Amino acid sequence: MERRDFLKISAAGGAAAALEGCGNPDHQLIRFIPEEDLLPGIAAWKPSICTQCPAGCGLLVRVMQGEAEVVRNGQLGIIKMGLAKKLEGNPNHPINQGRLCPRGQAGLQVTYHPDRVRTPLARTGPRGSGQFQEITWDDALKQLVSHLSALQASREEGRLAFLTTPLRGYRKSLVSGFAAAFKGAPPVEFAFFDDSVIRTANSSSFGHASPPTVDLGQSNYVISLGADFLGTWNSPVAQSIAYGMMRKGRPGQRGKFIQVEPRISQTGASADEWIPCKPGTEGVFALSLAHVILRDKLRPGSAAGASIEGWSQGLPDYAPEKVETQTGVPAATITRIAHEAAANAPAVALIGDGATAHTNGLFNALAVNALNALLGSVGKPGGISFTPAGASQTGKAASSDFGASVRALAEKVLSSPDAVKALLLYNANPVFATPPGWRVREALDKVPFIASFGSFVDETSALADLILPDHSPLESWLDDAPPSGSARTVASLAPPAMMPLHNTRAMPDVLLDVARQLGGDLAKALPWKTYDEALQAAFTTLYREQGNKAAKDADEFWSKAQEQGGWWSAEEKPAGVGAGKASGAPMRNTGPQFEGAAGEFPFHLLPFAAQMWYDGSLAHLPWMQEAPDPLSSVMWGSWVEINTQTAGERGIQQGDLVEVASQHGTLRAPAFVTPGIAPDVVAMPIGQGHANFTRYAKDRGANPILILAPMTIAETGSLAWSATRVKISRVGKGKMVLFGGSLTEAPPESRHR
Amino acid sequence: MSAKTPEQINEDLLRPLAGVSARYLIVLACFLAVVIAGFTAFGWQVYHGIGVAGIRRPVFWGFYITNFVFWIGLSHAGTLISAILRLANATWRRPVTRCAEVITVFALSIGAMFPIIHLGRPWLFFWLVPYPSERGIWPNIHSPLLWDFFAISTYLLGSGTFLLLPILPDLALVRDRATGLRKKIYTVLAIGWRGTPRQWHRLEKAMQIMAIAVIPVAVSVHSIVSWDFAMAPVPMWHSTIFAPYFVAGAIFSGIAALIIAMALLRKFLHLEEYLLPVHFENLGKLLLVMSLLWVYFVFAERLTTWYGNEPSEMAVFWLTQRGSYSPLFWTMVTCNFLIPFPLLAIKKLRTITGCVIASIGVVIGMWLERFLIIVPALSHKYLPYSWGTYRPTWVEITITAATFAAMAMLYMLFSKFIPIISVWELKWGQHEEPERDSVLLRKDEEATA
Amino acid sequence: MAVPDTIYGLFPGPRSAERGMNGLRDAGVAADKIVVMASEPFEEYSFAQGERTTTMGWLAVCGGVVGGIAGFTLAWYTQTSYPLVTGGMPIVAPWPTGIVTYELTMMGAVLTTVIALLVGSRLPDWSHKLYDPEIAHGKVLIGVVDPSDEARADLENRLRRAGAEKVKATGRFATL
Amino acid sequence: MLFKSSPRAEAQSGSPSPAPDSDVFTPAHRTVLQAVREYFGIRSTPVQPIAFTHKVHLANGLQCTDCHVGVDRGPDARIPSVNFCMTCHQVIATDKPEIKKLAAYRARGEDVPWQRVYGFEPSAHVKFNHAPHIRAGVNCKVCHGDMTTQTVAERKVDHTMGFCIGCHRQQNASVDCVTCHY
Amino acid sequence: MVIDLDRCTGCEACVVACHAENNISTVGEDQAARGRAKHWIRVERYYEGEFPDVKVKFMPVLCQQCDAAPCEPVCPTYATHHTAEGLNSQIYNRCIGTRYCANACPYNVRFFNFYNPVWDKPLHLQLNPDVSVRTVGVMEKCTFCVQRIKAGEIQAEAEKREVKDGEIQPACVQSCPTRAMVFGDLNDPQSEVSRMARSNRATKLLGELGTLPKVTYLQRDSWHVGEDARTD
Repeated sequence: MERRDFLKISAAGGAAAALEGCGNPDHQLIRFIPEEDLLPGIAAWKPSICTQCPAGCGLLVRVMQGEAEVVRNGQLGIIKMGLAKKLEGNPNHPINQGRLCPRGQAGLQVTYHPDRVRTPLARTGPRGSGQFQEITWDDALKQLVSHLSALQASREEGRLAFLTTPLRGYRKSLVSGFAAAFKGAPPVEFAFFDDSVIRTANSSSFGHASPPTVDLGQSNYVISLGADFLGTWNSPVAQSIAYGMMRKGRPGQRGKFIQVEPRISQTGASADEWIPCKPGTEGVFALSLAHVILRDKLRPGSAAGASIEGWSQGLPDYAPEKVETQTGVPAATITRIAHEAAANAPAVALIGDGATAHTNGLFNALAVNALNALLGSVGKPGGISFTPAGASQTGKAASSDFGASVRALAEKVLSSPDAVKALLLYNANPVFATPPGWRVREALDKVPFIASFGSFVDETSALADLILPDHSPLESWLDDAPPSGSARTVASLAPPAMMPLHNTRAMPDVLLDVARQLGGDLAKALPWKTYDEALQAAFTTLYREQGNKAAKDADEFWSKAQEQGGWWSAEEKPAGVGAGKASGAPMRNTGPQFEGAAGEFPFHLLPFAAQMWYDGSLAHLPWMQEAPDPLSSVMWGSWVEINTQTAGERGIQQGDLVEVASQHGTLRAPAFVTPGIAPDVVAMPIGQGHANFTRYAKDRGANPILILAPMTIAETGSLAWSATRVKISRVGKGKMVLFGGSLTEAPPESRHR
Repeated sequence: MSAKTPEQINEDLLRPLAGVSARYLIVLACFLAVVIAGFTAFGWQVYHGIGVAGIRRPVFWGFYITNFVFWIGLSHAGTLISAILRLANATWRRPVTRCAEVITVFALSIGAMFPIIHLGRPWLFFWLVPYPSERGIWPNIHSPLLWDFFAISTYLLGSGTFLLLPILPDLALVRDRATGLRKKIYTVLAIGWRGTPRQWHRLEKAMQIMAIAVIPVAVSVHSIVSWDFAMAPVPMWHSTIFAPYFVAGAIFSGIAALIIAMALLRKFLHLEEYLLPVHFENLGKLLLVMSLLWVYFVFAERLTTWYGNEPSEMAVFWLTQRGSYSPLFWTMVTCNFLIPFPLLAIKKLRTITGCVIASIGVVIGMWLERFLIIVPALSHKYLPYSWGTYRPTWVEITITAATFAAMAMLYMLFSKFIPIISVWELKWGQHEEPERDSVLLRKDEEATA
Repeated sequence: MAVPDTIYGLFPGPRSAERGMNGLRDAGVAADKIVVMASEPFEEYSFAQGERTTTMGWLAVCGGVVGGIAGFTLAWYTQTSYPLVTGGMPIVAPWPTGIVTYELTMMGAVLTTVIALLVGSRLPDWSHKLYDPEIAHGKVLIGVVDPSDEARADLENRLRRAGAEKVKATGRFATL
Repeated sequence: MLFKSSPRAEAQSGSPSPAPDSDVFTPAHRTVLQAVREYFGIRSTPVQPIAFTHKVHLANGLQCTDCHVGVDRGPDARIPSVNFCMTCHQVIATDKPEIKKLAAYRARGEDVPWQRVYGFEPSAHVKFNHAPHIRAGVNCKVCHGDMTTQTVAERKVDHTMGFCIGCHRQQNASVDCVTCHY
Repeated sequence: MVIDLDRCTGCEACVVACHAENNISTVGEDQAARGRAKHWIRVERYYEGEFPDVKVKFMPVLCQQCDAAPCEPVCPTYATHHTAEGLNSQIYNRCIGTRYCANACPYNVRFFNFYNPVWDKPLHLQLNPDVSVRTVGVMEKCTFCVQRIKAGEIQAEAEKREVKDGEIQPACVQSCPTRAMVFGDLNDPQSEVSRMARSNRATKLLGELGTLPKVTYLQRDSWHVGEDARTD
């Protein structure tokens, strides 16, 4: 390490860029004429939108004049320009009300990341070798267009695939519009943490294919099943704000909060009670509560359970005593909680993360929906509701016109080699985030042409033949339509907060450009020159829809939206909750399936979203790497959480290197021995173990996804990522960088005599 | 000791100054090499930043401050002891005092370097000195480090002169016997000492005053060093026992160092007839007393902590007693008590060899003690979440080694240029007693006058 | 200054030196004309009894007082000239001020003692003075400064009789 | 970089600039020499690319704030860009050699690489803010000397801590260290 | 400042906000492993009890800006001292790196620059011009975002008015999603902090040491049903 440091320190020449507004005069680099007129040392606050996770928080960006080394027509020089200095929440934004989570604040480092792709790249070495050469935008676009027009020529438009990270708002319409107009296959969205289970459950229970907005703020009793809603699940900032209200926002009222999950998550850590239930039995637990409530007539029975088998009979199979062994939760506890919940209306239950990632995930979700209905907390204050969507936004870009899962895509390619001739890739990283069993990597290798819009070379875009680097979010026109987190209709909008630092172009602009060059229907379907034109058009429609309350004309509406970071409906009016389409026969609990025999693989592997790296897409940010994990306090690496007792039996000490083996592979990581996890469960954060993806994330820690079984949730086809069983063994001393010293406040050393 | 004529004494004690042997030069060179290595390490540290040392959060002080305390402690060998012996007018002190005082001066100068070495920005060390500057801001008198500055400089001045004044007559002696260039040099050094009763008398008087002055200074110095720690609310530091505890420890290690030094001188300068078993015998007894005193202090400290049972203090307590630092702790106890006690308590074993073995143990033990006072306490402060550990790097180790080499080197050089045993004091102890009558005669002369 | 005219004897040891001294006394040589030099103090011998009383002790005390005042002033001034509160302590905190005062008191005392010694014993002084390297060999020098020529012979054999190994003369006597 | 104690001494002490290809930013000195120079407070006087004359501009009735915009609003006084200069010198004194230089810069699409005259060593960690001083009615020449007599700005006033403190004491402004150092 | 532990969820938004605001450099894995990571504010996590009855406690710890700060008198150069406003200031340029203050601090909230900080370009463009970049050998710590305080005061002074309560917010307070942290003037009894500091849940961290911290912690509340709930 001395060495590495030594190099760094002696490379101290970097003392170039100026900190003061008036910078470094005697710089040999030439100084370009500033392109914007800013006063040094005076900060401007510009609205933007956070894209670090799907929550869709509003940002205020602190922009100050600084000096950046930039390339202008091939020459390196220094220019005074507005630079984003800090990200804060946008106080007016209905989702995050001026607050921001750590991941959101680290968004700043995406823009300034040293390993960002700064100019278009064409692959030179073999696929995945990561060998690229810099090319001009003209060449890059020429290549792309030629491939696409080739498809058109050979009437193979259908063999164009678009693989993207989940999109929303007009960006989504643009992409789907592009695919449709090109007559290509519908775009495929991929993210490791997809909420398809919740959406499916909600649409069948309440007729809303979107995650719920939970009104924790007015709730008196919160039961969370596996949902890490204060950390990474759904809309964490909105939920945290509400949580604060629930705890201390109402004088004299302090809601109780119970977390049911096999491993204490960051959210569980804040709970009044942690109830470790056996993995996959969350639904059973919920129904057992329902059973008690029905049995003891604590609440009027409700039709909400229509989709659950045996509901009308009062769920005889779910008597606490019966499910005691199955869930591992004492009957007394279940009964008590049922009574407390019924007595302390409004009470609400929410489910997510691991609980919905079992083969019976949908059942668990439906069970919780039913419980909520029984508790009478659906569509009520202190319960769950749904964010109303402006007709023109999600209506247009409903997930319907989005294609199959990435797994299906892979199968398609593998079955018939030239099913996909060209693939456009946008920020999705399935090579990192799908189990090897899905064989996504092999599939992509078979695709003759891949173009990526990514700003970074990650495991997937490393396979690309062409990289057309996107602007960073702070440099782009942004829009968003968050599906949950607020009781208002939200249409976020933000102009670029700063000028682009590198030779990049916004993905939407590139698509429009390509459309123009390809001409035909495509050009007709996407008539705009630039993305902001498209957005303005869209906002004009939005203005018409919601009537001219907000502004006197569309232009003012448009400019106002830019100033305040979007438009949102004045009054809080949650979407009405329909009965939901009780689809077919009521559901019965098949119980969770796990891969790996309990004998050989005694432990459940529970991957979880790391507070700092989310699904791994943020592992490349130094701040995220160095911020200690809230529970383990690990920095710059990954770890395996093992129960104290279990570790003791296997002679595993804190920090020892442990081998975790499933039927699909093994990985090694240091052990974090904690009382906060069930003895038959080992948990691992997702996000580390990148094969590439910048200097900060590369070859760091281990990636649990690589040993996951390719189990899916039948109804949605999404990955059942907590359905894998593993075995563990100590392999020696490991290196685990902890920020925290002792686990407990009164360690044995400091005990009496 | 067998009476010797002044001539013999001169011969024996001035012999070392005569010339240098090849062996001497080789040994000297080795020490020099280590010292240079030390300076290189320090340069490396300044160049790259103090991060190359092993210190870290929360253990912000490590080897450097350990060495600081250790060397300052060692410096209590000479001046303090010789001052006490002078006042007590213990005649056996005569051959011992100078080699003791030399230890003081060198150990003190070496120790005083560490507060600078351990700085994050050593090039600004002079901000510790109260001097008027255009900024109009001064050092902070409230800080124990400032007290260190004053105490150490006073002690250095005191012990320095305490060493130098009685050297004058010997310099004159060398001057008279030397020839050529050496004569010139020593003539200058002797600043014209002639040995008139006036000079002798004033010298004696001065030494008395110095002896009286230097003892409280020495005590204050190590009290203040201890207050560097006791003034900070760190578990096991913030204790009233520290000042006497440190002073006792200092004298303890000092005597040990003195015994080792004397043994070496005796061997290599062939001073068998001057540094006699009786000297080691007496110093050994002194060492024994200090060892017991040290045990008493450690016991008192531990006992009160254990009864006080303050969680944060207990954490440190157990860490040293049976935790990760326990091996060092018990080694320390062994070196400072279990080994020395029998060696020094049993008359048969209290030989020169015995004393030296005991002393080596004590020096090691006392270094460990300083380390165990500083590091475990810092690594386990109040909030367990911020507990940590400490491992030294090669930089710290090299610099530490260099200081020991420097000590040896300086000592060698000194004994080469100045009689390491005070010749005149020794003669004084030897010369024939006055005749009765002459004394009587003088007496009644005074009566008549 | 030139070497004074002196007649002196070098005595092998203190006893003979004592006798020599008494001899000179009997000859009625004034005490201030007798010079004595030795490589040891010989304090218990009467010939080594130079003027016994010195004020060094008192000087040291005064020096201490001066140093103390200096120390206190320094501490007080440095704390008040740019007053900054630390740890909720008073600007001029008594305890640390006391420590600084104490240390500088001691320093004052030590310094004055050294100075007093040097001044009092006329050091340093490299000028050419009456001296005899023989002293280094343990001889005791006892002599008379600037005796009258007629007394010379008498003095010389008084010294010899007392046991002087050599009797030497400097200055104008040396020429003879 | 012996004494790597101050950020970018070279930034202001007029020594050659760091290699643009260096891939890290650090406050460390680039060379031992620079460290030593700063340690002993040696600052070389800046040489301006264009002999801009404050004298003439002020004589023609311009105010300081006409060019150094924002000085009364924020911490820093703006050094105008070449465009700003050219707004007048499009027409005024276009034949003067210095103005030709100016125009040439503009033509090349470059800004004028003005050298910094004042400004604290970064190691001083001084966060100076012009605006409050101007509101307090401190005349520019108090700290920058009389510009009406200078062509290119010279370091007439030595901004030592003593200088600042002295004035702050007179005006009973705060002399808390954090007033300036943070 | 007041920190309500009943609201804190340990999300560490404050930690990252602090890094972004105060130019705190990341030190990398190896240095972090050697205890050189710098987090002016940290969220301490303590597990209580054994499985299955486990509770977790989060506690954000930052410089407590003690009125009787042990770190201040030990500094030989006045690099850290108390300002008139009651801030525990850290003057980087005056610091010579004795690290004595860090030892004296019972909260271990002081951090040392063991090396010169390094930013891989162009990450340095994110540096906040209002905060100085510390150099090797100097101590640093939470300043309560003194730059924001100064800016607020200068703003108020420019507008000839008093600073409004809640107008000035350190980065951590500003970012906190659950509003667990509140910042204000304790000298003004009407301010929200003063009101909250009077809560019956109010405690001081290691208050028994007599450091008189200026940060008040409101202890976690236990669940109690509506009627007997206490107000604070």
